[in-house]
Amino acid sequence: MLTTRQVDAYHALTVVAPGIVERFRPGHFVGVAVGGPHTSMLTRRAFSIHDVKPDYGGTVEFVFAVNGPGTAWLAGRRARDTLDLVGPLGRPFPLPRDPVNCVMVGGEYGSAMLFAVADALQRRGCRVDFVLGAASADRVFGAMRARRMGETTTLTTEDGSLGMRGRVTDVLPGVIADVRADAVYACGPMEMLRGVTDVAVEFDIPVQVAVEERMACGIGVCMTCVLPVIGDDGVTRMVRSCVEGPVFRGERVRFDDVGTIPFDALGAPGGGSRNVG
Amino acid sequence: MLTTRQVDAYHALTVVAPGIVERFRPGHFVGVAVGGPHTSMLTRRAFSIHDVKPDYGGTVEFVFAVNGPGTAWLAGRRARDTLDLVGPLGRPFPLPRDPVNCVMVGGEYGSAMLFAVADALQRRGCRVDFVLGAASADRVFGAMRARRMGETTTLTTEDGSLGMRGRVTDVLPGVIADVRADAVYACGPMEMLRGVTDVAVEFDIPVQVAVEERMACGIGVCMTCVLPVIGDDGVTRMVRSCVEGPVFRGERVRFDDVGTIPFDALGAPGGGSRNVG
Amino acid sequence: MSVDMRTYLGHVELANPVVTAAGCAGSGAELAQFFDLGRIGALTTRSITMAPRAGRPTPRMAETPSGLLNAVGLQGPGVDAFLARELPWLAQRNIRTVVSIGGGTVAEYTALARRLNDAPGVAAVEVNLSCPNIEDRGRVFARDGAASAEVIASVRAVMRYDVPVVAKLSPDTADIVTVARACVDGGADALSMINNPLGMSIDTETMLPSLAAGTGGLSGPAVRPLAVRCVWQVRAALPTVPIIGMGGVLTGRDAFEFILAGACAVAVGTALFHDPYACLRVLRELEELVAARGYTRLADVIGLAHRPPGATTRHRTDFEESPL
Amino acid sequence: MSVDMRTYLGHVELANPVVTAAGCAGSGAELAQFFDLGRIGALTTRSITMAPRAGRPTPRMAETPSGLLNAVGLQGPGVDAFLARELPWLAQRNIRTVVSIGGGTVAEYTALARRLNDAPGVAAVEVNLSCPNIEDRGRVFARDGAASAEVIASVRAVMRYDVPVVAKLSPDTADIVTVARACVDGGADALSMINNPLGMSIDTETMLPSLAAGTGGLSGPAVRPLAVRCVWQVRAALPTVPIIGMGGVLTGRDAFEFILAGACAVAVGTALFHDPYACLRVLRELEELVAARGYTRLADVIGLAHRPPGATTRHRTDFEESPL
Ligand SMILES: Cc1cc2nc3c(=O)[nH]c(=O)nc-3n(C[C@H](O)[C@H](O)[C@H](O)COP(=O)(O)OP(=O)(O)OC[C@H]3O[C@@H](n4cnc5c(N)ncnc54)[C@H](O)[C@@H]3O)c2cc1C
Ligand SMILES: Cc1cc2nc3c(=O)[nH]c(=O)nc-3n(C[C@H](O)[C@H](O)[C@H](O)COP(=O)(O)OP(=O)(O)OC[C@H]3O[C@@H](n4cnc5c(N)ncnc54)[C@H](O)[C@@H]3O)c2cc1C
Ligand SMILES: Cc1cc2nc3c(=O)[nH]c(=O)nc-3n(C[C@H](O)[C@H](O)[C@H](O)COP(=O)(O)O)c2cc1C
Ligand SMILES: Cc1cc2nc3c(=O)[nH]c(=O)nc-3n(C[C@H](O)[C@H](O)[C@H](O)COP(=O)(O)O)c2cc1C
Ligand code: FES
Ligand code: FES
Repeated sequence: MLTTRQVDAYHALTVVAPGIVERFRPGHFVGVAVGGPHTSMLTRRAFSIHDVKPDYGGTVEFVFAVNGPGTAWLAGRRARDTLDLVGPLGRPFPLPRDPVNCVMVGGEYGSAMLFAVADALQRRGCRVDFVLGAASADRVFGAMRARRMGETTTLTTEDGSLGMRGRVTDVLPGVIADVRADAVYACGPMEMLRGVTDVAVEFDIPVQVAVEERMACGIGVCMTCVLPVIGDDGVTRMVRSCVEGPVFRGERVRFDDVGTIPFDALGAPGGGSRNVG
Repeated sequence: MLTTRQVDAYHALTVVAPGIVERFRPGHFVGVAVGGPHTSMLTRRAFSIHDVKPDYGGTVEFVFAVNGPGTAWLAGRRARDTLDLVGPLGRPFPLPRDPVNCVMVGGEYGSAMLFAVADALQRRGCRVDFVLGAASADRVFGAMRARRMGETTTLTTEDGSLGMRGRVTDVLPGVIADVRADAVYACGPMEMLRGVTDVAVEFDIPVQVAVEERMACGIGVCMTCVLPVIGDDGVTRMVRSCVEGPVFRGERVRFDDVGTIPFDALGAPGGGSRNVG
Repeated sequence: MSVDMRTYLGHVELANPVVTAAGCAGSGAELAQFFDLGRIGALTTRSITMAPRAGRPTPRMAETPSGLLNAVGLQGPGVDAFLARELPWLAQRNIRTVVSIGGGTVAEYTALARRLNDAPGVAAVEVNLSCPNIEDRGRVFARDGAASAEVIASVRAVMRYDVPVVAKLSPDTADIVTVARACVDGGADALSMINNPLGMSIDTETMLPSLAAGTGGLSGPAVRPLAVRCVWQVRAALPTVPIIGMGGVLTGRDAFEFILAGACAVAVGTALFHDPYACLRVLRELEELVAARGYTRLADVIGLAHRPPGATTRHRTDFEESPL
Repeated sequence: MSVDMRTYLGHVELANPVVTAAGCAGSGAELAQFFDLGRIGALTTRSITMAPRAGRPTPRMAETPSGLLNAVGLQGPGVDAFLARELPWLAQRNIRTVVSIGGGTVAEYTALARRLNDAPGVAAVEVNLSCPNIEDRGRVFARDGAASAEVIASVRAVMRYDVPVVAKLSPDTADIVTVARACVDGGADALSMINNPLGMSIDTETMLPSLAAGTGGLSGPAVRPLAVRCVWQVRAALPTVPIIGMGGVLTGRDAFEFILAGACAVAVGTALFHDPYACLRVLRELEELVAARGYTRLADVIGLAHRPPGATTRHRTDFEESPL
């Protein structure tokens, strides 16, 4: 590991990981082992890649909030400690071929992964505008960077401590209309993604969301990270957010049914059989 | 924690622990938590106290060999890390009232605890001689200090890389005879303690041994650290080495029967009942 | 905000729900050097047997990931010495004492219960059913509802009416609810779970079992998910029976897990080996957690995790306190 | 010194004893991105069911101390899609495949076995007995010897003679040996253990179960002592029956523990979630440990911990190698 820094409510860790940088595309995440040798914490923690840099053969930066014992342990790491990463994982954001207008919507630490996307979009000649929100000012991540990169940047906080009081979905329709957006990219809490998707659907523009589900493996083998997504054939399947996501077309995700098995999903229980395995 | 140092095959950790120093008497040990928060290692590791100093309100030093995951973790600690200690634990060495001649016999890291005993003995006017042994030169602990403190110091190694080739029990009879020893104090592997006891019994002088048994608690509540010891009433009981020991009169310990329940021990199985608990 | 932590094992009131687990608190005197035993809900003794027992050979313990294997084999002084020395010591200090008993036959359990009947200072009797039944090829009583119920019924029959009989169950059975129900039908006033499931580890250096006894009981946080599940299942099936939950409680959070699953008291065992003060720390942490969620009585959170997911939790602060 | 790591499930030879655990290796294609699946002993599929299954709602996983709770609910594409896509993919690559099957009735297991009969590339069939028996109030087959044996006998009866039938057992039973013996009497060629014991955890923030399904299966190092004990007990009772050991294997040392207890093959499950390369690492570490102890054949260390404590271990290097 290289450096650690604290950004408002968040911690940022930069790790030398050339193998990951080589294959990185915006939207990827990493699986980070926590707790050190002989830890009682078995599963890797998933973090979106915030930034990659060419230094030291290639470094990866991720940003996180302390949430439980694993992230608390990570927050205690010091410069020059080593960290065990697997990645890059997940399906990255699809990028448009044409130079279109894109709105980047980020909630809480979800903003962190959007800058690499915005960068790639700008290199393709896209216009990029930001809408970032959080509960309070110290939880809005990347406002400065957004202001530097975006044509416009709109901030919201629920307590009004920064930008507009409210949620990103309160201001998003205005931004989409103002900038004549062609597409929306969003990352943040599920509730926000649902709202953002609704707005985009209303404007009839495509929306790409990066979702967050509890993951035990991150590589597609454990089947714990599923959510109901409608396929090209119109059939809802419980798909793995780690390998078939975390990026999905927003309107394909059945946000209302997350945490359930919709009755019309492929293989939904009919006979009522129930299994341990 | 204050400082760490490496002494030949051993690591030594010095920890600020005024509460332990206050009550310390030679022969005491400490229970050290290993692995940090959320470790999978539940039990404390037992280490004899090598030294206490008045610095910083009171420091405790213990010496250890890397043996498994817990000691490996300890060996990785750095200056200014903190350590979680419970102590002082165990029954210390009884000291003679009169200024008698004492031979201190130490095997491997077992020597470490003897210097505090020797110090206390010397302050009572006792003559102290050392016999220290180990498999090889780098595993003999405290030879220099023994040379400084003891009237004589005899070293043995099994590979002959330091002192006499052989075991402490090979040279002990000679030393006892030479110095007209009145008592023996010993700490080291069980096999050595058995041999030392045999020698002392032959010379008909008292021998105090500090034993080592696997301990889950160190405070007398788990009953895992027992060994067969003959009581004043002549009855063998399975006694706890953590609170009734680790120091015992050598001739009371049934070394040949360690790891068994002697048929004549109090409560030895007769009816053949067997329990999980 | 302080929380009313009182709880009940049948008619016996405990000042708070934190007790020691059987066999993990020595005779009491060892822990008393670290804290005042009067401040915990109760002390549970090791399982007392009729005759003195030397227990199993060493090594008796091995560490496993987040767990501990032990094969102590109920080493203890026997009931006579217990009644002569250990129980009076506890009684003199007004330490609420749950006496655990273990036997190899129904008759032995019954005889033990009889011996305890006149002894002062027995708050409850916990029947350790994880003992091998000598009359049934050493099959552990707790495996099986009928064998467990027979022991409980006999103990209940001889025990004074005002001393609750607690059946201590093991997860090593096909269906914990069946065994629990059999025990309650047999007269158990309360249930305690879980005793150690049987485990084993092998020393890959010597290429032999780590424990002299081969197998041993597994305790510690590793078994907590099994224990919480057992408490949950039994609470769902028998909602009115008091349950003492145990297995891997290290913190107040862990204790709270058992309370939410339906336990009215929580025992601390292996944690004492690491932290002699564990009981008081767990109690303090538990009280803080309950208070932080807006409750003023422990009784109001017992089994709360059984409410349907959508249901709102009733915060007792919303109501007038009724005098109990 | 290289070690002959070959091992046998009945008449089926595996190049080495390290296999993946059912339900922990996806369809194979996911892991194939990390290493060549042809280098492990075998890949075990998730439990295949007749119909496609969407599984259980999320959250499906929760971490516990040194363990993992999961309630996936056998999500999978159903046997038709499995035979049409997943099995051929594996067969084309010559990956030794153990197909796990799960059902709610004896008839369903039997129908699955029939479907697998003509499929090429089935090295063995593993019968996941930890499924609820719809015809017996949802009681899990594996709890009970008779129910397990009935499933095994039916599967054995329809399955091609040269495909071994492996019965996968659960520790959630009163006596694993009784169930194991019943399965062998019913025709099982090998046994595999352990499937996940049932566990639970409660989220003390929401004060509700962590898993949407309430309870879930516990895996990882926390259960290893239970698993080693099961393997040990079954090996002692049925020394000639091949056993696939599993439960919490993270390293070669852990795998060696199972081999010494009597397993002839070892499955890696939860460890794959942490380290996609775990199988090859475990294999390498295991080979090194066996070699370091002076053995040249894995076969010579299987069950070695059952020798009496005093007995000297026979190092195969002391003997002339006999051509196998
Ligand atoms: C694709 C993806 C990208 C993510 N990116 C970020 C990021 O950039 N910054 C950030 O702060 N967080 C991110 N998260 C959430 C992050 O993984 C969790 O905060 C973290 O795992 C919590 O670990 P813990 O030990 O602190 O908490 P605990 O609650 O103790 O974790 C216990 C278990 O639950 C899992 N878990 C708990 N919360 C979550 C969650 N929200 N999502 C997934 N698994 C969870 C953990 O992985 C672990 O296995 C991301 C999650 C996913 C799935
Ligand atoms: C009273 C006493 C004093 C000791 N003093 C010292 C000392 O001064 N220096 C030193 O190097 N070692 C000493 N030991 C031994 C030391 O406790 C073990 O080396 C250490 O516990 C090994 O831990 P581990 O995690 O490295 O090994 P592991 O083998 O992984 O330990 C696993 C478990 O077994 C126990 N254990 C393993 N070996 C021993 C052992 N030999 N004695 C007791 N418990 C053991 C551990 O405590 C732990 O619970 C002493 C032991 C006792 C009982
Ligand atoms: C060393 C040790 C000794 C035990 N002795 C007994 C006993 O005598 N009687 C009994 O019913 N349970 C006994 N148990 C089981 C505990 O009371 C408790 O049920 C179990 O260990 C789970 O709790 P824990 O994980 O907090 O230790 C013992 C456990 C340990 C670790
Ligand atoms: C996420 C997950 C899914 C599983 N699915 C199955 C399954 O489909 N069929 C089965 O027999 N066992 C299943 N198991 C059990 C494993 O095959 C294995 O028996 C158990 O997890 C113990 O091994 P481990 O600790 O190495 O994971 C599953 C386990 C996990 C963790
Ligand atoms: S996290 Fe394991 S399949 Fe997605
Ligand atoms: S180590 Fe627990 S009683 Fe001695």
